[in-house]
Amino acid sequence: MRDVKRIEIVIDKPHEHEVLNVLREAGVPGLTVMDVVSGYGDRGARDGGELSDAMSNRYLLTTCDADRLPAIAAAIEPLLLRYGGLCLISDAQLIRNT
Amino acid sequence: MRDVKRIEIVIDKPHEHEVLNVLREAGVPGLTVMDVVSGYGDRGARDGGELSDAMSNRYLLTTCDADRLPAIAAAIEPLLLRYGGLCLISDAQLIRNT
Amino acid sequence: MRDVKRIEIVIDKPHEHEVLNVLREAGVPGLTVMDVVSGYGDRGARDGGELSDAMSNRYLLTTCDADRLPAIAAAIEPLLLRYGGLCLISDAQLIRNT
Amino acid sequence: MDLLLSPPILFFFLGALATLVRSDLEVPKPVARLLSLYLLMAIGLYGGYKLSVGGLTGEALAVMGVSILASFLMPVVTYAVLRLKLGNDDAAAIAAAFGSISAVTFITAVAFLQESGVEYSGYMVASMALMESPAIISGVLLARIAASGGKPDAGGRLAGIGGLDWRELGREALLNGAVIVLVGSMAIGYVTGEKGWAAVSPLMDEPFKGVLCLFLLDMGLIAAKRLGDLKRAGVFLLAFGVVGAVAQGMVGVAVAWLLGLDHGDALLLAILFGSASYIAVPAALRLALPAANPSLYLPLALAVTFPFNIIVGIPMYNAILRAISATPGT
Amino acid sequence: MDLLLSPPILFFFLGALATLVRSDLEVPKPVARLLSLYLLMAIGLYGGYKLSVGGLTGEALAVMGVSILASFLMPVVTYAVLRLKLGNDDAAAIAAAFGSISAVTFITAVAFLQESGVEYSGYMVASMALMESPAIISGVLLARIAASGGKPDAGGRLAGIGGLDWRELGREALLNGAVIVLVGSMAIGYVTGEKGWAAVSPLMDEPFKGVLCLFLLDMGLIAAKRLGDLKRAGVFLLAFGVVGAVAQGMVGVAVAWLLGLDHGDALLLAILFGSASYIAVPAALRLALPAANPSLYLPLALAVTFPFNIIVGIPMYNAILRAISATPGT
Amino acid sequence: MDLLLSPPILFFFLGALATLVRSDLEVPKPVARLLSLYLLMAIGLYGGYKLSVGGLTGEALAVMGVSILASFLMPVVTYAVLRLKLGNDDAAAIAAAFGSISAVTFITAVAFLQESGVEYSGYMVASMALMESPAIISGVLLARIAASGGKPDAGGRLAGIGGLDWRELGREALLNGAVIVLVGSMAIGYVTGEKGWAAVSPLMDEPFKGVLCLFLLDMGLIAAKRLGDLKRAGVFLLAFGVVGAVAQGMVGVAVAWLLGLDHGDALLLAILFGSASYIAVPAALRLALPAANPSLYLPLALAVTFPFNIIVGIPMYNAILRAISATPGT
Ligand SMILES: Nc1ncnc2c1ncn2[C@@H]1O[C@H](COP(=O)(O)O)[C@@H](O)[C@H]1O
Ligand SMILES: Nc1ncnc2c1ncn2[C@@H]1O[C@H](COP(=O)(O)O)[C@@H](O)[C@H]1O
Ligand SMILES: Nc1ncnc2c1ncn2[C@@H]1O[C@H](COP(=O)(O)O)[C@@H](O)[C@H]1O
Ligand code: NA
Ligand code: NA
Ligand code: NA
Repeated sequence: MRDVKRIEIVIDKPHEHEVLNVLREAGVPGLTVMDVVSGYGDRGARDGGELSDAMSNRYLLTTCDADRLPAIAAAIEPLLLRYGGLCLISDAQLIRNT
Repeated sequence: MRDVKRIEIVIDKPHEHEVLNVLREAGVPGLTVMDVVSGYGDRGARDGGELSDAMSNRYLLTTCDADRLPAIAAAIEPLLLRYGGLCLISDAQLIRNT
Repeated sequence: MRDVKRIEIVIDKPHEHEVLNVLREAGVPGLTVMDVVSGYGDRGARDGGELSDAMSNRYLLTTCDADRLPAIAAAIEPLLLRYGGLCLISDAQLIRNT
Repeated sequence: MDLLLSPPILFFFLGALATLVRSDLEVPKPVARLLSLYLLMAIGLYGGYKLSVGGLTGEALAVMGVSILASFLMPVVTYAVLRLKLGNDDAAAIAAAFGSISAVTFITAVAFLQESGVEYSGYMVASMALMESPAIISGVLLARIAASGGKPDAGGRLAGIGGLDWRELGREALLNGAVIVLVGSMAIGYVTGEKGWAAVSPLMDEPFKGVLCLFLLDMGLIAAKRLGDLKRAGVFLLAFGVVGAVAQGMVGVAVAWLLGLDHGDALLLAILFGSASYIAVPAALRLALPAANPSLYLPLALAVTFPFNIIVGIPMYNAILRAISATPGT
Repeated sequence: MDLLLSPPILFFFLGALATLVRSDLEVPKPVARLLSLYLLMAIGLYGGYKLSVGGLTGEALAVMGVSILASFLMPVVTYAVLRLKLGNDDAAAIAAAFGSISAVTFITAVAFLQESGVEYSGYMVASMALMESPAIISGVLLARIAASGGKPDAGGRLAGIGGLDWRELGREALLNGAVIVLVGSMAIGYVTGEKGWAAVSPLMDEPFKGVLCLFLLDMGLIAAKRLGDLKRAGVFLLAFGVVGAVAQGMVGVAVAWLLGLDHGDALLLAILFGSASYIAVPAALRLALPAANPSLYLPLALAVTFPFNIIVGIPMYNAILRAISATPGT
Repeated sequence: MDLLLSPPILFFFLGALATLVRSDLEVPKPVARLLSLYLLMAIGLYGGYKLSVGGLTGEALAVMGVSILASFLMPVVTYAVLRLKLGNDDAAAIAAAFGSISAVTFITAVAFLQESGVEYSGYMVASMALMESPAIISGVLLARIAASGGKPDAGGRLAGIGGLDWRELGREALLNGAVIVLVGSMAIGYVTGEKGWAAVSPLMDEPFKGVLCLFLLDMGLIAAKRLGDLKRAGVFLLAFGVVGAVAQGMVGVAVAWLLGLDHGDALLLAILFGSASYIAVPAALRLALPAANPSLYLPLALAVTFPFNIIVGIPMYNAILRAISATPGT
């Protein structure tokens, strides 16, 4: 077991691609994407993407070592400022095959 | 980055509406709803809602400031007592556009 | 509210069954299963299971009391070593009907 | 025997088999939802269309009236029986499920009739739609009245119904998705008549039996998964799933005989009376009777009564009705 | 009145009703996606097939050319009007949505024509496909130019378009899933012609109206859910959703008259001009105009203009075009 | 050339194109699952029905027997070849995938035959169903025996198979969802015969090619996404995906010639031998050979061999078989 930072992000699906790129470039070791049924925040309600992805969200879960967190947070923040969405960071312990 | 409380709730889908209302009234700043494929707890197994929502769950994720937690927990608790389900609260740091 | 350990696991869907068995035997009090749209880790990219479950993941969420954690972690670890996947453990507080 | 060897029933067996041998076969939830939506729309449109052709005759109104009444009153009797062994809420919930109907069982019976070349009336679909909700209201009232010990409440009104939110109960019983689609499709089929049916029948009529195969495959998968829940149900409940259902079905046979219904309509009435809801009613009861245990009423209707009806019930009622109509003097 | 009483429109009402009475009826997202994929493929294949039969006549090319032009130019006018009350990005986004088209509205109009036994040309489907994207580009350019204050930039090029990533904008406007499926299916229908259409028509032709019923049921559910968003939109925008749409539709009527189109084609052109996109354009605008508020342009097109068009617009343009063609001397 | 210009293949290209230009087009997972479920049921029911008409002739039994044998034995040869460059588990897994079959390739070949007006026998569908699983067992045994170094184990039994959980392996190979549906539908088609087929064919027969279009659109999207994985595969493996497949396909041609099969059946046999599984086998191998890397065997079968077969393989085997049968003296 190893201490890591747990990062979860909710972002508009149209911008998922950009966030994934940023995270990949920031070197997160892995990533899990899940669907969002609905949600709301400052910019109003989001749907489940019935007609198009225009108003739907994605949920991303990733981890990083504590010392990498500032760089990753700095990389994500501008995207959240531009597009809205949410990033939650918490402490966790990791069990992995590596 | 700001310290917040991360709140996640698993509730029977038929009662999702009530929990959403309670959270909204309690003034949570945003909310994300996700689908549950299956689960089990004290009240037995839940399915993915193939035939109807009668036996299926929903997953809700929200946040609040630490000082708002007691009020929100107090609002949710009676629903969990009546309907079953789960509420997990943890510490997190928030990056947001606000 | 009671302090518990929050355990989340990402595992290849073909091996979900084994992890569920291990967790059930380890006596976790409940469990929530969610779908994964996509992901990547050491063993490359995973898809959403469009054609078959061969390359798709599942997300499991469960809890346990702190004193049960070592036993549960020990039970899960060999599966992660053999099959890959991820297990994150964090601290949380539980509100429940029990 | 014909029915047992028809593709839909065989696909039900295939699905059940797949679950029992622990195959990874699954029908994704949205597909199951699409299939049941389709079946409800198709049967609703067809029923409405047939009603528009046949008209609201006296017989139609009589059958529809009796159906509403049966859905409301049968639960009173079954509740009394179930209370012998079960708690108040569980007895009321099961009574409600059995007083209501199973649309898929009805549809399987319709497919059976079509294969046998037997006609049925549009108002039987209307009867099905009308029977969905009254049993829910009846079940909730029974649970309430019993819980209050039968004593009239402060306002002097009937026991236990004092604080009842009728509006909310009505909403839960009447505005359930399945009810809306069925009633709405019937209304649309009725209003658009011949021309409307011609427009939609390439989707709603011809592929119908094929879709039923797909759906029953999934029903087999799901029903077999619920078999485990039945362990906790006990022998009394399992027996009720068959005997109670048949008792109600025989009431349907009797009513059909009294009303002088044609064979097809009579069979459908028996199936409506004798089937139990595992889609619409459970969804409504989670809200209307939250204290009742869904792990009892749902598996009972789904994994006992439903398979019994499509495998044994339909041919059985068919044989009984044939025997009755062959009796001289009727 | 005929259209209002056709099953697809009635299912739209049923869906809207279900949402308004807070029923739990829902069509799962993957099903909605399947249905719209089906409708786009079906109309694309049929249009391509008809085009392969009819050929690319001068009239076809003229209508297609005018359609592209209209999609590109109409937003300039509507943008100017919308700027009276709205910010730059929101005005540009709404102008783009209304300059583009709604495939479902077009398809509903096609179903209306089929029921009335009126023919239409394959190139109208091509015109629909061609009108999807230009409006997006037009809207983005308007927003850019206005934001730069109209001053030519460093490179001396047209104001505000200096830093524009044309490649990316083209991708977002042209490679949207809905555009790809529609254009691709048309190409496939064109290339495979008579034989191809014969192979796919049991899926793509006959069940078409039935599928439209299912999809409009869902559209009713979804559109009614978006009604709430409109509270924030204000009276000006609500009025634009109807008046602006009709103004554009009348431009279509005029163009059809000038080009001497047959009744069916003229009606479809009016509907293309007068409808607004709530699927392809919003999806593209989230990327191309991220600063515009989707909670304005999406509900407006979906919950105001779409219902207006399928309930009032189609029969209205139909009546107007009938009146015009009945006028002596035309 | 005919095949290339048929709608299903063109939709495959459209899907691949959409992925390559990074369009956001996607077919939701549950829809993909529904489509493949439908295709398996449809081909299974039809095959079973044809078998019920044609009967289990000596030829039928011979072809089915040879098919099982081929599925079991071909992996031994391909495993040996693959071991030249690959590790034990990966070689065994790829050998298993190529020994088994691709139902979608088979179905595309069936559609090709139908368009060409060429008949085929019901037992070819049975052969397909029978070929799915033996290769899995064969591959696992090869991996086991090789891993044990070929030395007989303690109990004196064949090397490496000592500790093998046959029951579990059988379950994984035989009870996979795709196998269950295919075999089950065939059985149902066989048992219900003419009457059963008449009941389901409006869903299972006529719309078949249209559904294949939808599914191949998605296959194009998915296969193109997997192209990236192939970078790591290396030239040897890419070459195997084509050359190995063709070699196996030619074995099929030879066997068909020896058995004197008709043109349609011969083509299907070649395609069965020459196609590789990317649905049923990978799902089973994740359990049966967890140490093998799915990112090798899955993309190879899906993104190399499958497109090769439907674009080049089918017309190629068709031409070869025509040439052979045109040769005097055969
Ligand atoms: N406090 C929150 N808790 C959980 N989810 C949130 C929260 N705030 C925002 N979200 C999610 O992020 C999406 C975008 O948020 P926003 O940009 O504030 O509109 C919302 O639709 C929610 O799904
Ligand atoms: N650091 C991580 N953060 C989030 N998810 C991860 C992480 N690492 C692995 N995963 C998930 O676990 C799956 C299997 O990981 P792996 O065994 O490393 O390939 C991946 O496909 C991801 O869905
Ligand atoms: N300890 C737990 N960990 C994760 N999920 C749980 C836990 N307990 C309950 N749940 C979820 O909450 C639902 C309702 O729980 P219960 O009311 O205990 O039956 C279950 O079906 C699970 O999805
Ligand atoms: Na009943
Ligand atoms: Na327009
Ligand atoms: Na093969």
